[in-house]
Amino acid sequence: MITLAHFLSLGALLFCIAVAGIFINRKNVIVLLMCIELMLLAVNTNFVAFSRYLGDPAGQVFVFFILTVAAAEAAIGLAILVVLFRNRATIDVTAIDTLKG
Amino acid sequence: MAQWPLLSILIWLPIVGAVLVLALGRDPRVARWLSVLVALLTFAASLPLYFGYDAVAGGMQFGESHLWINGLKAYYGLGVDGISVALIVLTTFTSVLVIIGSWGPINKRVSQYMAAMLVLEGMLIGIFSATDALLFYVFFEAMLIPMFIIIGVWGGPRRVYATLKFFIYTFLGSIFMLIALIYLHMKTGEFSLAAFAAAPLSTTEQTWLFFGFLAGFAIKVPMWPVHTWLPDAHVEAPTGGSVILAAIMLKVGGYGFIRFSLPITPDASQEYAWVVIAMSLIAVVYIGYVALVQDDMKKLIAYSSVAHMAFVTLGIFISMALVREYANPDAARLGLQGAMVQMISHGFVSGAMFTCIGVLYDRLHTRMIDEYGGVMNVMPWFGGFFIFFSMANCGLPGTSGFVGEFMVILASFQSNPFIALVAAFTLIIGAAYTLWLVKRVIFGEVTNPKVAKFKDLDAREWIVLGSFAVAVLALGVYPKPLTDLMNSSVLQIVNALMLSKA
Amino acid sequence: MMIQFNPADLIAILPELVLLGATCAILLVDLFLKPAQRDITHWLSIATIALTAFFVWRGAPAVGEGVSAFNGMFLHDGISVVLKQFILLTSGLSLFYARNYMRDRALWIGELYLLILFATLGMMLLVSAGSLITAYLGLELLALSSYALVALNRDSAASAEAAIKYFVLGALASGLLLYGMSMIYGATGTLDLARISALIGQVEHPGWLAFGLVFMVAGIAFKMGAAPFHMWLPDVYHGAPTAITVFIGSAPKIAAFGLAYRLLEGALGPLSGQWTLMLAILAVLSLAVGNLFAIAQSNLKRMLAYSTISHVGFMLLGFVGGSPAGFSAAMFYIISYTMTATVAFGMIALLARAGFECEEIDDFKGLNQRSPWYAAIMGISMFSLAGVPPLFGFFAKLLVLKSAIDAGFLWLAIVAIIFAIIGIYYYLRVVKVMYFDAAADDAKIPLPADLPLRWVISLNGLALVVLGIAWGPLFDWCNRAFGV
Amino acid sequence: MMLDKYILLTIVLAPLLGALIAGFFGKRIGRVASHSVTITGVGLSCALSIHVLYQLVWGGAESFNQNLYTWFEVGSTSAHVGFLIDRLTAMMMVVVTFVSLMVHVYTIGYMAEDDGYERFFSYIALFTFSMLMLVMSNNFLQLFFGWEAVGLVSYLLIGFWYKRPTAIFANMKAFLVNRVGDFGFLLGIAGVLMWFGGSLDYGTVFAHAQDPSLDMASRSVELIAGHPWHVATIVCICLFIGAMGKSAQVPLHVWLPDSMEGPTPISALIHAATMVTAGIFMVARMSPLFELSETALTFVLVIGATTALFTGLIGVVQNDIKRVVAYSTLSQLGYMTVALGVSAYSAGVFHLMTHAFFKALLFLGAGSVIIAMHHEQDMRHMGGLRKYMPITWITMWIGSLALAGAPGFAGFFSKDAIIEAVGESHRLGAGYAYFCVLAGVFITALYSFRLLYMTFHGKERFVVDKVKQHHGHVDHEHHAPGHLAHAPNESPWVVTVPLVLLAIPSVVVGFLTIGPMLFGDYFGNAIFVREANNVIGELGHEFHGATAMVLHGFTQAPFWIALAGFGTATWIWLFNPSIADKAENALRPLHTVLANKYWFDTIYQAVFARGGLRFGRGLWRGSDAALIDGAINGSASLVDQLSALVRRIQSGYLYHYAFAMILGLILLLGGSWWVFARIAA
Repeated sequence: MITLAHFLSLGALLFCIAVAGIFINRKNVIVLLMCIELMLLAVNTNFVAFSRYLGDPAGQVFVFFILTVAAAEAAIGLAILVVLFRNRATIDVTAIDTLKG
Repeated sequence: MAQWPLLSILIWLPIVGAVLVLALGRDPRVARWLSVLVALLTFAASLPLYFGYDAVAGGMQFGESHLWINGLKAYYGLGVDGISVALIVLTTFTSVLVIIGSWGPINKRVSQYMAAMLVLEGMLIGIFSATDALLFYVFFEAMLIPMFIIIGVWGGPRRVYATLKFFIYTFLGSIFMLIALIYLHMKTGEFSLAAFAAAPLSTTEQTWLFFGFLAGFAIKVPMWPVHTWLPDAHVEAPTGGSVILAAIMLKVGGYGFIRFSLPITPDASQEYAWVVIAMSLIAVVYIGYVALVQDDMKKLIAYSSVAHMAFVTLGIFISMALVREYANPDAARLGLQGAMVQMISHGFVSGAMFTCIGVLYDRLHTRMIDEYGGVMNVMPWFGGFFIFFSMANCGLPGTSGFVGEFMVILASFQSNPFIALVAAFTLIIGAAYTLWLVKRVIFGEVTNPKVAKFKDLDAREWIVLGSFAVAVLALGVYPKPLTDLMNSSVLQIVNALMLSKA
Repeated sequence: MMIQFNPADLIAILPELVLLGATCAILLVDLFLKPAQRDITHWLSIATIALTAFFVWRGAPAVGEGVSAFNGMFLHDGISVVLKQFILLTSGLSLFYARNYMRDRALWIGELYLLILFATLGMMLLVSAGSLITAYLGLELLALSSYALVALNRDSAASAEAAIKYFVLGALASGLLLYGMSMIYGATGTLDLARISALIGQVEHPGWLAFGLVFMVAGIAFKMGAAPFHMWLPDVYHGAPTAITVFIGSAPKIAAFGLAYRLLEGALGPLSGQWTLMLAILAVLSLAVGNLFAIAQSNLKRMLAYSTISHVGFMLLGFVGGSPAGFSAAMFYIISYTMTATVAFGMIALLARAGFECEEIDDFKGLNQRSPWYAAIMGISMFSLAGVPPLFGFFAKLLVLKSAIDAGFLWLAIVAIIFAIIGIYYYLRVVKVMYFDAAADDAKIPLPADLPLRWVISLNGLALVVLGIAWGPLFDWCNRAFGV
Repeated sequence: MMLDKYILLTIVLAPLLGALIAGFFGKRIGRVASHSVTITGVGLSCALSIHVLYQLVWGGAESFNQNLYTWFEVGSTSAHVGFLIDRLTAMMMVVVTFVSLMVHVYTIGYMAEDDGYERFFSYIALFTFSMLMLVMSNNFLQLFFGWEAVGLVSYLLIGFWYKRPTAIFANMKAFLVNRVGDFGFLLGIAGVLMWFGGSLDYGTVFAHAQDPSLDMASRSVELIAGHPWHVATIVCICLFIGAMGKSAQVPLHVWLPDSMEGPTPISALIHAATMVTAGIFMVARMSPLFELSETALTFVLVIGATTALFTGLIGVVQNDIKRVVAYSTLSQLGYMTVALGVSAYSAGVFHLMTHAFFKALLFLGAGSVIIAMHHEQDMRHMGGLRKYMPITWITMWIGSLALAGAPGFAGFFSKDAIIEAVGESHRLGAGYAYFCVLAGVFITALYSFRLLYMTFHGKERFVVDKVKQHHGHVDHEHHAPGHLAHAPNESPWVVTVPLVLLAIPSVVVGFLTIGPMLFGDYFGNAIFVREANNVIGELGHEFHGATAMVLHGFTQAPFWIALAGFGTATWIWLFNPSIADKAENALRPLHTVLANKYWFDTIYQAVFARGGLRFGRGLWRGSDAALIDGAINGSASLVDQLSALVRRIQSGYLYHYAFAMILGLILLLGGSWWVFARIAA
């Protein structure tokens, strides 16, 4: 039987993958955006699982908000990406290092 | 006069005056006259303090108290005892002279310089009159800002190093003191010095607090081995800055020991008096020798300041030892009085010495001793003043420089003759470095052709040096008015010291 | 639990409603304005903020009588009032400081105002949050607006880089926060902060709570800019247009304080034994990182960014006390910091002009010769940041040190002052450059003639002195808010 | 009858007023007015001093002891300014003001060509004031004030010609060596305050010292645990160290010969007659204290005896006329100190007085010679001067005879009394001292007559260049040694009159006063001697009047020894000048020792001066700059370097930033786990 623990493990696993993706990925900013989405989904998994387990709908309501915000976030993220590309002509993560020190 | 908030007037008059000078002083002449006017008014306003202070009754007088910060029970609390009155009058007096003395040498951004001096004066008066520890601390720290600016803007070539060192060094010390104050506030729930003094504190607590205060005040005094900021600051400071620094700012440290360390942590002060005494004695000898070998006259006098201030700390803490270990309150009073007289006297003498160096610097723009020589030939009056102040600097009886050292040596002899022995060494080494300076600068043939063109003192310089000379002489010939002024205040401190707080 | 709509709740959110309505109106109005008429948007925005502030003031609850609206989703208490007032104040200040700078760079567009106003709305919501959802939404409203603001200058590579860093790391932080929230939710079964606090004692899985707590602290630390979650901050402050740095360097710090207070004390107060320790670690790291890194900087914005980190460390000293007095001290601190930082950043914006950013420390050389007045204002701000009395910043430091010592964190206080001494050095360097160095030859160009800007920044600077002398009322206000 | 306070004040203040006027307005009021005003001041002072002396001795006035004002008052400790006028003081006042007046008058001639004329008068008048303050004091504070003030004026006067490198070296040296003495003196004062009744007033202190119930003589203190020292010994030795500085006793004598760099009048006034005797006066004044400590007196005795003999020896090899007199002064000061050391205080003071007259005379005479020789001081370039300057010649002879102790002259009485007293004494070291003072008599005669012969007799060893006369001649414009612009001639009356006036007391004063002063009741209770130590009392039994003493003197050893010295000097320097050189070669090692003044200066210079500088430089560079500032600047640069290093962590790469956040997260998790574990435990 699939218990809460399984869902939580899944959520944690997704979250870890997402986080790992953010700092292991050295290629492409778009991958970063995907990782962020993945991370939010991991959180959503948690919320839904808890909500279901607790029998409390508030968690699922939260998920709706998260999804909405995630959409907006993606939009802004992509917009910034476009700006970046316009200025740099690259979206290579390793190239974004002029601000440092 | 009693209903006038005299102390507030004394604090704020120069500060408001400074704002006026800044606002109206686009023309340097206006700035100069206005600032002298303000300084004179402040000096005049400080006279009622001296004459109005009831020295027989003693204690805090001219009190003002207004709730400042409700949440911390911090008060805008002012009040003076004899010790403060003496220091405040010293401040107002010296400020007038410093401002007059700066008329000539300061040519760029005059209004800013004068304003900084006036602000500094107000803050120093605030330090000497605060009865609330937080207020004290505010003035104590805030005065660094104008001094920082004065040294940095009108200072010498290495001014950046000197100012940063000065600021950070002193800040380092005082911030430990801040921790001590916060701790005391935690214990008592207020910031009043009286409450701090009354609070019972365990020996351990007192020890920590004592070292907190020591950090703050020892650097300010400055005591060996945390004195190295002073020579640098002095060397780079403009003359007026040096004068204020030596004459008054150093006194803040000694005053702090009397106001904080002794009454708040008497038991720890007793326990660790030997530390301070040892540091003071080392300073007398060590700094004396270091002063001997300086090639820069300002540095020499700066080191001599350190050695002289060692007598202040020695006097303060020898009295601690005398009260507790030797049950000799009379000698303790002598020591404490000696420390105070030494502070006032050093104010005049070092102020005058730095003014003298300023006079030379204005003419040749160097402070190196070997560039001078034979100044007496071309500036006989100046030479006379210089020799006079040098003599005061080496503690010749009849000048103020003698009184404090004499009292401190007499007092320390009563605790341990060997302490007096080391302290009295200043008689020799102090004379050595001062007179060697005189020999190289004032006496001899003129070797530098530029020196041959020197003009003797002008009227303005005459006024400044003459005023200092009168003060030095008056205090040396008749110190009783000063000791009487502080007598009952010192007695109260000594009486309080006799009681353990732990 | 029945969800009921109570019309009286609208009164509680009246300021937010006003702000929202007016912002939407400005959005529309701005569509029809020519670039030359941008002043209308400018003044309308300022009026909106003033109006909102007015309603916040009118709607302030009586002392000690916090109101919660919308079934506890929205808290309307003394704390939120204080925080909102200062959020509005600093946002308003950044509007003043932005105009001249943005106009010089052809960035003076309506979006600037809209994004700032929306971010302000987000912050107001954030500090009133009574539920995890409200907190999250407020936070994201602020964050998304900020991302966009940083990227406002489309032609600047640095801005774009700053924006993408801000965005990615911000999103990561949001993820951490959300993950923490989910664990808390799972452990307590509620999103309501007050109920979480009440239920913490009886949870089945305290491990989840601890887990959630750590993630939430990480998220909050990111928003504050506490080390080691600070790395976005120097790059963003540096890369963003200065006028935007003024904004994101000030008001959001107040909001972050609100967030931290609402989540940590409001919801997880019973766990304070754990989070005070975490915050203490963060405080030490922030103090160390902020001060150490700042010394090596030659770019003033970047230096101020690191200084921000160190100030966050100081502010956390208040938090570690975990007592109302400590929170009050921390709030006082953050207010003091933002008021001071606006001057510092604002001065960079003031002195910058087209083709000259004036963001290197050396660009301030000889400012005292060019303009003694602004040199003095900048000097005041630097001394205040350094914590020299009698300026605002000193008393803030005094209060947080006191609360740390009161709480038994004497060692932390000593660590803090040691780093503060290191910190003094780089603030003094700015003063040194302004006062002791001679002006470069090309620096003789007159200052911008934007009168409102000059007046406001002057008043802002003078406020640091005035609040340094008479800080009692503000301190009392903070204390009342926390019921001290 | 009481002395009038205002007369005493006038005595003190009249010279001060003169000094101030001449000092501040000298250039404005001119030379004549300057010397008039100071001479008037000192003259008034002198006249009134004589009046006071008269009042005390014949007028039946009581001793005056009154405070003028309180200097400070702290608790039970108070310090005053006040006068104690008894016969000891009155005698000193008369000596000081009289010699000072003579010197003032003399200066008119001596300094006539000097630019610093007004300044000089101001200084010597100021000196008179200071010296009067010293002797008239009724307490230790004022004593110390006067003590240091005379030191200051001495400093100013030795360096009067401040362009001369030697002068400004000498004045600094004088001040510093004196300061070494003052160092001890101040400690002595502190000891007096601590152990002798908590007061600085003579009256209280002496009463305390003499109070039999307190038995101060055997009171001791353990400054170093386990080593009890008598407090009286500590205090007296400390005070005597002060006297050693001021009265130039070995090993603090080194400043006095150098002080001859000053103009000759002050050599006479300060470095012969008055200031240097302040130490003698002080010890005599403190006799109630010194009497308490046998140890301290022995110390005094040995130091004095050493000074008396060994500094005199140096005088024999000096060629500078002033230096010869200076070493003679050292030697005579040693005699006085010896007298103190055997508790013959009155003999010491008596010798002080007679010495003041004849030594001032000798110095002024030497000055007269120097004027005549156009500021040539080397005796090798003199000779045969008696025909040019007869008055100087005769007065110098009188002075020298007095110095050598020719029976009947002033010095005879005082010196003989000292020698006799030493002979009577049984104090430890008295034997050594007796040898020293007897040998000293020979030496004294030797160098005194050597000086006379080399200067006034024999061949002229100078050449007069018959060239255009130089007027406005100033000191440093020397001709080649031994070459004069014009022939020497007798000095003007302002110079010779003081010589004559000093010559008179040099002859008669001893004869007239020995009776009352030494063996009578002149000093009354001003000087206290314990019965057991009373050598003068012993001598008194054998004293049958001054004439008898003179006659008796011819039969005594000192006379024959002096005669031997005289004979030797005459034989060598008057008749066989070449022997001097031969003797010098024969006694080369001894001559080297003496010519180098036992290497005191060399050693002091190397150890204290250069050693001090090296030590100071070491502290400065090694400790201040390297250690303390090194630590401070080092920590600052450490922070700087650390900062430059760590900033690389901020690499600019997103994934590093994210990684840092994850690390932070792990850190927090660890912290949280730690807290949990603690709670669980």
